[in-house]
Amino acid sequence: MKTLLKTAILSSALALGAGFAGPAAAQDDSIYIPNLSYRTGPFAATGTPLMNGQRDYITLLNERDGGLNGVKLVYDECETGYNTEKGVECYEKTKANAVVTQPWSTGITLQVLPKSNVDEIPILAPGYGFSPMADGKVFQWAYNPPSSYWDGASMILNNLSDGNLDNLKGKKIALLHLDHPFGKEPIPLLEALAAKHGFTFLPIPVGLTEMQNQSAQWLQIRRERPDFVVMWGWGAMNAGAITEAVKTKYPMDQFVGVWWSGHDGDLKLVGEAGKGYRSISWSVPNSESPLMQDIKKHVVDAGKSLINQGEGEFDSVFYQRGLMISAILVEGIKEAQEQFDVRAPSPEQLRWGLENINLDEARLKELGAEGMLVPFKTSCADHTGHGGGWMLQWDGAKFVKASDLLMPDRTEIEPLEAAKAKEYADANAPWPINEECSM
Amino acid sequence: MDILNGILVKPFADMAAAPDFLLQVLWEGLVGGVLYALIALGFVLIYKSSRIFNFAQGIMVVFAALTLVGLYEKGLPAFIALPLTLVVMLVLAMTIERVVLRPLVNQPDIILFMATIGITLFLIGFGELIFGGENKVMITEQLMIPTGSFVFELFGGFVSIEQKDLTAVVGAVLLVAGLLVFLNKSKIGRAIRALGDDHQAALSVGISLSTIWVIVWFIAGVIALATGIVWGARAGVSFALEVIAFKALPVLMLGGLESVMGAIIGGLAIGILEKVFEIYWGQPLLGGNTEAWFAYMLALLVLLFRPQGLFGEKIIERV
Amino acid sequence: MFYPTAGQFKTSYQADHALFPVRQDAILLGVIAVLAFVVFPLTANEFTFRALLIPVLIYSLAALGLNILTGYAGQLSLGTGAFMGVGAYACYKLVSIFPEMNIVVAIALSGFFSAAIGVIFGLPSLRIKGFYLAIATLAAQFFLVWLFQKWGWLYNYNASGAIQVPNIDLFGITVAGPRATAVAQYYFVLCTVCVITLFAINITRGRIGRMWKAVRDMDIAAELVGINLMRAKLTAFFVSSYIVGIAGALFVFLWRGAAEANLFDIPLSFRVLFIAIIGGLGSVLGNYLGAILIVALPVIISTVPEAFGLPIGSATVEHLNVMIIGALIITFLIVEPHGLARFWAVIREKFILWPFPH
Amino acid sequence: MNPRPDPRQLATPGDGIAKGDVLLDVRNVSLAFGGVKAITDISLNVLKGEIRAIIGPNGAGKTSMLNVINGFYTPQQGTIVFRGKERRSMKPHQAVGQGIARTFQNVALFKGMSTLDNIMAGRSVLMKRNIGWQMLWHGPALREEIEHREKVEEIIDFLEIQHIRRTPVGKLPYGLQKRVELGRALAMEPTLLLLDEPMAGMNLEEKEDMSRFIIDVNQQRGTTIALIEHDMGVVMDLSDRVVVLDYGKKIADGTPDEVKGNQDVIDAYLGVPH
Amino acid sequence: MAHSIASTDTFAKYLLLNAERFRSRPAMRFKDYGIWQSWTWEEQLDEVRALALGLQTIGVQRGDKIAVIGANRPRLYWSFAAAQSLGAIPVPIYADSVAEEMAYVLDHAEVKFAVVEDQEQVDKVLSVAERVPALTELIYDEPRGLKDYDHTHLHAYEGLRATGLKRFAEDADAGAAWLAEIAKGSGGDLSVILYTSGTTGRPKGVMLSNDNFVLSAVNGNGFDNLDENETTIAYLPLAWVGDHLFSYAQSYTAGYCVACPESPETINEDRREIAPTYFFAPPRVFETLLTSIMVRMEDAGRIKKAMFHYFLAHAGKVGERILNGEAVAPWDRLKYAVGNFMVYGPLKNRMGLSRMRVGYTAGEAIGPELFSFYRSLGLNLKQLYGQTEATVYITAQADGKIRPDTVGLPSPDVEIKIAESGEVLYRSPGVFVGYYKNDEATRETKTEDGWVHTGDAGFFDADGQLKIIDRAKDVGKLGSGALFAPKYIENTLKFFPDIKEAVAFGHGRDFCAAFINIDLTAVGNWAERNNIAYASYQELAGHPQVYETIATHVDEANRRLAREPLMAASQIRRFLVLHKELDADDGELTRTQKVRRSFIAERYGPLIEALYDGSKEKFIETEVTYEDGRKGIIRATVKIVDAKVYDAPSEMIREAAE
Repeated sequence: MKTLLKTAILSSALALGAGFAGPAAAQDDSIYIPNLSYRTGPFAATGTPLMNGQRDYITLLNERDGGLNGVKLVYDECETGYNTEKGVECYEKTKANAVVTQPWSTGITLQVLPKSNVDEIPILAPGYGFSPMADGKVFQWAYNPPSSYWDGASMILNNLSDGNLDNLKGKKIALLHLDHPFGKEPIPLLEALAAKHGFTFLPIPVGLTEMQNQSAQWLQIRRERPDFVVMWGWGAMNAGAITEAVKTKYPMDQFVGVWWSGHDGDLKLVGEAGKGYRSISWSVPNSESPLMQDIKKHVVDAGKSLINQGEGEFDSVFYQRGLMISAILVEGIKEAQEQFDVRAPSPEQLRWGLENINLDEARLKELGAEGMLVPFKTSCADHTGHGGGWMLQWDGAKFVKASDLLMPDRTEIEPLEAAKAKEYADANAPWPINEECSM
Repeated sequence: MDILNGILVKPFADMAAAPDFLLQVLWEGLVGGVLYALIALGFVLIYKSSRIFNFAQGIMVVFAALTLVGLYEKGLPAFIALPLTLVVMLVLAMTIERVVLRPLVNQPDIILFMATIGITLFLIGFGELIFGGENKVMITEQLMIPTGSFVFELFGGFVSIEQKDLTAVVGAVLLVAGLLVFLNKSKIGRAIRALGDDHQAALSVGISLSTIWVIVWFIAGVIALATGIVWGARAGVSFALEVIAFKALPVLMLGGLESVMGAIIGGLAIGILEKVFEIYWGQPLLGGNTEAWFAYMLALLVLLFRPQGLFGEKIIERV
Repeated sequence: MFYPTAGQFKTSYQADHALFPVRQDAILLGVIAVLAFVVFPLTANEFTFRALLIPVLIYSLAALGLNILTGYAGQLSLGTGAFMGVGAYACYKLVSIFPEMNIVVAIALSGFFSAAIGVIFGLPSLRIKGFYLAIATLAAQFFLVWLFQKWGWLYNYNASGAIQVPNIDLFGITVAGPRATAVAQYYFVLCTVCVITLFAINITRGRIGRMWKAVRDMDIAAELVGINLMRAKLTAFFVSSYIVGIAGALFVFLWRGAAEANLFDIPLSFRVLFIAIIGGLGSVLGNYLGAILIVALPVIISTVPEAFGLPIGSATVEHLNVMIIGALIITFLIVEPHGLARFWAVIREKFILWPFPH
Repeated sequence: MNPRPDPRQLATPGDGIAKGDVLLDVRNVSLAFGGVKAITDISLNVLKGEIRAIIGPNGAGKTSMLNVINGFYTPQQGTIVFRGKERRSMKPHQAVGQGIARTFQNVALFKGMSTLDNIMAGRSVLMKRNIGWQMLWHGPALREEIEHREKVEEIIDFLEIQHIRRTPVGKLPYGLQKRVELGRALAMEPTLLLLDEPMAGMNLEEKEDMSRFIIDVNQQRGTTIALIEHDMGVVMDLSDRVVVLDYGKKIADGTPDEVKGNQDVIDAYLGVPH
Repeated sequence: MAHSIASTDTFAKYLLLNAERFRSRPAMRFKDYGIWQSWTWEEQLDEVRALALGLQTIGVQRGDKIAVIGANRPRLYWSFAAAQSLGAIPVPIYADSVAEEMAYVLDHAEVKFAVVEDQEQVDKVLSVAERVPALTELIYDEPRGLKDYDHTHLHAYEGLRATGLKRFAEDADAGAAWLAEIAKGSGGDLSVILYTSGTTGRPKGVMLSNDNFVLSAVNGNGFDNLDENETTIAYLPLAWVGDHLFSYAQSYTAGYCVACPESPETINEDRREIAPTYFFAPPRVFETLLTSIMVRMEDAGRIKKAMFHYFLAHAGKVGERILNGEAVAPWDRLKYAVGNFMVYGPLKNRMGLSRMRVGYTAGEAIGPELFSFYRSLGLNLKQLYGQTEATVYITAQADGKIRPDTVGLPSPDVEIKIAESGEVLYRSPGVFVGYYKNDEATRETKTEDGWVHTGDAGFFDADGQLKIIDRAKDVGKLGSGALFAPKYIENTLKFFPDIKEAVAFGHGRDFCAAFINIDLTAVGNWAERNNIAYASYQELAGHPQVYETIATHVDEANRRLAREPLMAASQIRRFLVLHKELDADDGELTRTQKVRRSFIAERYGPLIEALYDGSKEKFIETEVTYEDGRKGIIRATVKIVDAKVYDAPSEMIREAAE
């Protein structure tokens, strides 16, 4: 009792000290890159390899090149467990010194997004977040390169319809999605396209609590017999869906997932039975590339990586996508360094950098990552770059590239993007709009 | 009229139109129900013997399964990992008895309930720390659980029955039967049953209270492991499984906190009814996902008419 | 030792019924008030506001609401999160339908919505008791969260299904929305929490509070001394849900800025329940102590390895954190099952009795 | 300084029934639980101002009788006339509203509350201020609170339990708990006070104290009392009239002396098989 | 209302004066119905007047004796003032006296009226009414249980008060007549008759005049600078002269507030709430307090206990010197300040003495250690030596001149001389008028020229401070001719919390021996901690381990006695632990809880013989009276133990030690 009391007093004193001291001040010779990661909870399975990839790319730069242009990159994770509340806490905790926010969940992105104008820290959400963030005039601080969810949805439909959406007329397309902001993202576009091109659109939500027990959803699919099932799944949901699909005998070649539903681990659960399952992706693993060889040499073999080597994580889509995500960020930082001639760019400067990324084939080759990422270029008005993507197909043991580079049908998307962006700005008035940048 | 039609006519028309599908739905519900029943059974055993509403039962399922798979992944063969997991569950039972139950004996129910939530959190953190948080595959083959499926072509369609689900159902039946025999025939079993009514009577059997608690928690651990294997085979092993623990609660409401039969029947009933409701009413009319609450609402309605649950004894209030 | 109570005597019932019959308690509260109103705002950084101070206050308020139901009236509820959600969504709808409405009015009104829903889900309490009732409140929990997800009107058919707080001014100061400063939000929350706490204390120490406690301690006897059980229980549900609803509205409007249905799911309910129980059922003070422990401690723990420069991964920290919280809960329940408030009461009693041990 | 309240004269609630008239009339009441008969066709009355004892061996239906009188059980047959009003069933809290208060065989206090709060809780039904006033505390709610506190203090003084005013009742010895329970019943200002074994489990001294309080309540406050008691000596000393139940049936009714000489009563107590 | 106060020679006149000068200052508080009901001087005047006017209606007249029986309650104090205002003489009687004793006093005092507290007292008085022919009317305060009594001669205080109020309101003359009645009173009139509970024989009624009380009170006020800002708590028997002085006379003359506790069980709590600035208690109360402190501290944790004793030891070292304003090293002062924060302050707070400015102990000699203990805590506790016959004050310790072993200097206006026999004699304005209806006794006690025999033996020390050894008649000589002062020895023994009472024998004997009574609370507590089971007091008292403990105490007492040259000879050679508690009901103690030595010597004769004949144990039968009045016999075989004695130190060592 007595000792407990003492401990209580001590720890509360400590707590007060910690609470009011705040994080340590930024240093000039390093760049602080926080990442709102999740290696715990139901989404840990898909999150972990991505985080590992992000982390390892930065480690590589620090180890191999001594940082970026001689400036050390400090990569720091704050655990959110894919929990929005925790995510916001992490955002608040890290934002004082951060040059960038990587919210890593569409939910967290949406929470942080309104604050971006006030806090003036760029949000980098590669391949996730709110699709209209592509509109750089409205969302001056948010970036979701190289492809948005709407791009992804458009590419999938293009692929399913062999390039002409009117081919889908009369067909039924189900969207099996996580009942979460992330999963709901493509719905507005799909609804619009369904109305325009005459196919039936059937959203099938999977609640967070039902991710591993989707029998009701798959019974529905069995009853409704959709021509295609498009999946916006994440975490434990992917594995659940694919297992159920196998069980329901749903044809795998009519089952396509978004890039977050193309995790090697999920498909390994069913192995051969998942053969034919496809997933759109803006990155492709290539373990033989110079970049990967460097990673292997400087990071993995040096024992500086957290990856699970026994399980083939090194070769996985998600690990290598994680690397690419950091590559995009670093590219932005590098642009900012060069433009403003500073060692450690400010968030404001990084914003410019992220607006001026030009990861073309040549630059990717320079990085040793040729073919691993869709080439794209951002601008003041275009914060996505719309680099397109490839179809990856599960061959029973791994994902292989199964298409040429697919491009979204931007004409279908742009009006919707603009409308939704405006809607958002109106709802959050006063919301500054940068009218200066044109295309 | 459309609404009435949707509620009263169409679902039944659909059922009649596709009986194979209905059968499939019922089977899926049944399998789910078996799992609910197993978890509820763990609750009931512990509640009966120690008046503890053990919220950690759900997490024990995950923890058991995770330990099994984790040990296997660490390189142990399945036939060693399985008994070792049982040892882990025994150690867990003993630890809980020593660290949690004994110091908290005679505290109000809600305190013990909260303590089991504390156990839940601790096990989540501990499990993830040791075995990692990512989704794991149940070592189905290694445990020699068949993985294929029987497909019955009938009514112009088919009913697909996974062999592992079938194994689950059969296994559950055997487990329950064994448990009932144990409870009714063995000395310890009788002591456990008596404990719910009268501590003294139970002690007269000659077994100490702590021993009984350890045994009960261990049995609950065994049930948890069985549940974990079955469920893990269906959906993989991860802490996302913890949510199914909640499904056991309405089962308990329906079946009564102390009735073994209640837990089984309640579990099966809820498993089947919620599936049927979801498919025939929930999805067409309510936008789906009704399984999230259907079981609770059903249990709530039942309780309003039978406050003691379907199998509980009638309460006569006295002063 | 710090409580020289000799010479403090009451010559009227009014003085005897004062909020702090012991002078030292009033002084202590004064010190805390100075800390809360002056010292913290001057010293805290934004992280401290957003991650510690504001959430602690809001969670305390939610726990206070729950405590009225569970601690005072003895009706265990596991649906607090959903009732917070009702408050939040109600406030959101009020603000969207009547953009001119003063935020204080909107928040105050939104409490009534959750109170009404609370009463509806409280009706079973007339027939169901104990854990059965607790499970019944889970029905509210799951049903309401489902409703938040499915009923597009609630979130203005927003594509993401989330609600987003617009910028709202109060007397020319932005208190809600992305442009609000943490200090403004802190003061808003602090004042609201203070006022409601005062009201809650007043209710709990008067006739209604005694009725609740009577129902809690022995409902049959309560009925036989003339207490209308239905009214007592439903009042408890009403007041509790009202406060919880307000906490929910504050939760979204003054802190989170946006919310999706899942936010109000069962973990939130449990979190609030932890606070109430670790803090101490049947105590107002306990909610604050519990919130400090449950809300602030994890935040602080997670900064510890960093502060000491320990190379521990964020995931490991999180795992340890969960374990620690679990272990803490068990430890506290063993050491003081009646919660931190009782713990404080024991310490206070020790001070008063000092140097005697009893 | 505060003028001293003038509590010396304790008020008796008036109801227009004169002392000695029938206050409560139980007519042909029968009660059964799922086939088990607890009370069979019993009639008895209680006169205003008297102390009426209900005695009988264990399981004679005494407590059930009290439960019927205060509405906790609804009899299958028969009616109850209280203060001239006839009824079959009502809610227990309505019984309190009509002026029936009771204590319990096994102390049924609110364990988490102090003596003062327990007795104050007994006045809940007499307090009227709504939640709005309660919330503000100062003003009408406080005035009401103080008004009732004064009444409660009179009871505390009356029962000589000043020293345990702030003690949580759970910590009190049994005898004091019984006294607090009596206090809580008195706080309701009942016309009819039902006492269920007020002296069970007490030692001699405590029994004497309790007897004195019961007589004082009856005499000073004019409260009519119906009590169940096992201790025959106490019953015979205390009560004006005694009714004897056995196996749910009435076997005797009259003054203590009459009852004492009744052969059925002697048999019942000696356990002569029926 | 303006009163013209010609003089202040009676308390009624003081009441009028105070109502004018102190108006709304509190005069009296009473914890009743859970709060401190309070009356200002104006209200007190209203109350007294109402009662007085009411009393007139039942025939109270000048010179009538009015008995006042009950606990410390404002209404009973008002009865004093009301009676005195009418020229009647209040006769307070110990409320715990049995009917027999009461009958004697009521009859002897020719009491016509009695104001009593409650049914219990009414019953007692009524039971002896036929033996008190003068008694006509009975007034009770608490109506509880009295409803059905015959009210022809029984009156509710409330009723009289109401009558008085009505008379005052309706009859303008009544008030004026009452004032006139007050004016008639004078200093020479009898103020009160107090019956002393003498150690032998029938009680004697000490007649004290208004002058006696007023002058004594005024002197007392002056001596201790008491004014209207003081608060005291009234908890000692009304019939005791001390209470009459402190709770009545001094309050009226100084104008301070008197607080009455709620009930006997709540005294400690009530004292803590009120925190009196002026406090009085007989040594027994301080003893009990100390015992309960030590007993409660026994349960404390080891560290806390060590800390507690460490600081107490420090206080013992420097506390009194600091209180006396002597030079003390800064470091010691600092340590004392810390101790004050950690221990002394909280202790005073728990005892409700943290505001005490002046405290007195009297009634009997206080053990020096006990006295020093309180003073070392920083409490300005002083000794007073007094008697009913002196209206309390004979000597008192003046601030700054306090020594634990003396009773101080003569009080203001008091002359003292020591008779050849060693007996102390005094002469003062407080000297009583005489014993009521007992001129013989008066003559025996009071000389023609006003000197009063105290009956105590004592001497003045070098500083002129009076030192009392014992009752003059009790002081004896051992066979060796050495001085034997039993009380001194007993007090030395009673310092130990385990020892509640002790009786020393030795007059005319070869050595000193003692009976010891254990303190059931302290020893019972100790037994509980040591897992010693016992079923009764007797069993506990006879327990070998208890004997061992007591033996160590006796040993320590002998060590102390050995240090006193005068006392060294009377170290205790043999002792026994008495098998029953000495009890006033059995006549072994006086009502004021003083030991009746001769009675005990007679009753336990065989035991005394055994003490001196060297036997190891002795069987004895004792008759006892139970609480309900039944009589019984208890039998016991009492063990007798030898104790070690120490050599008397030489004068040299003694001086070095001091």
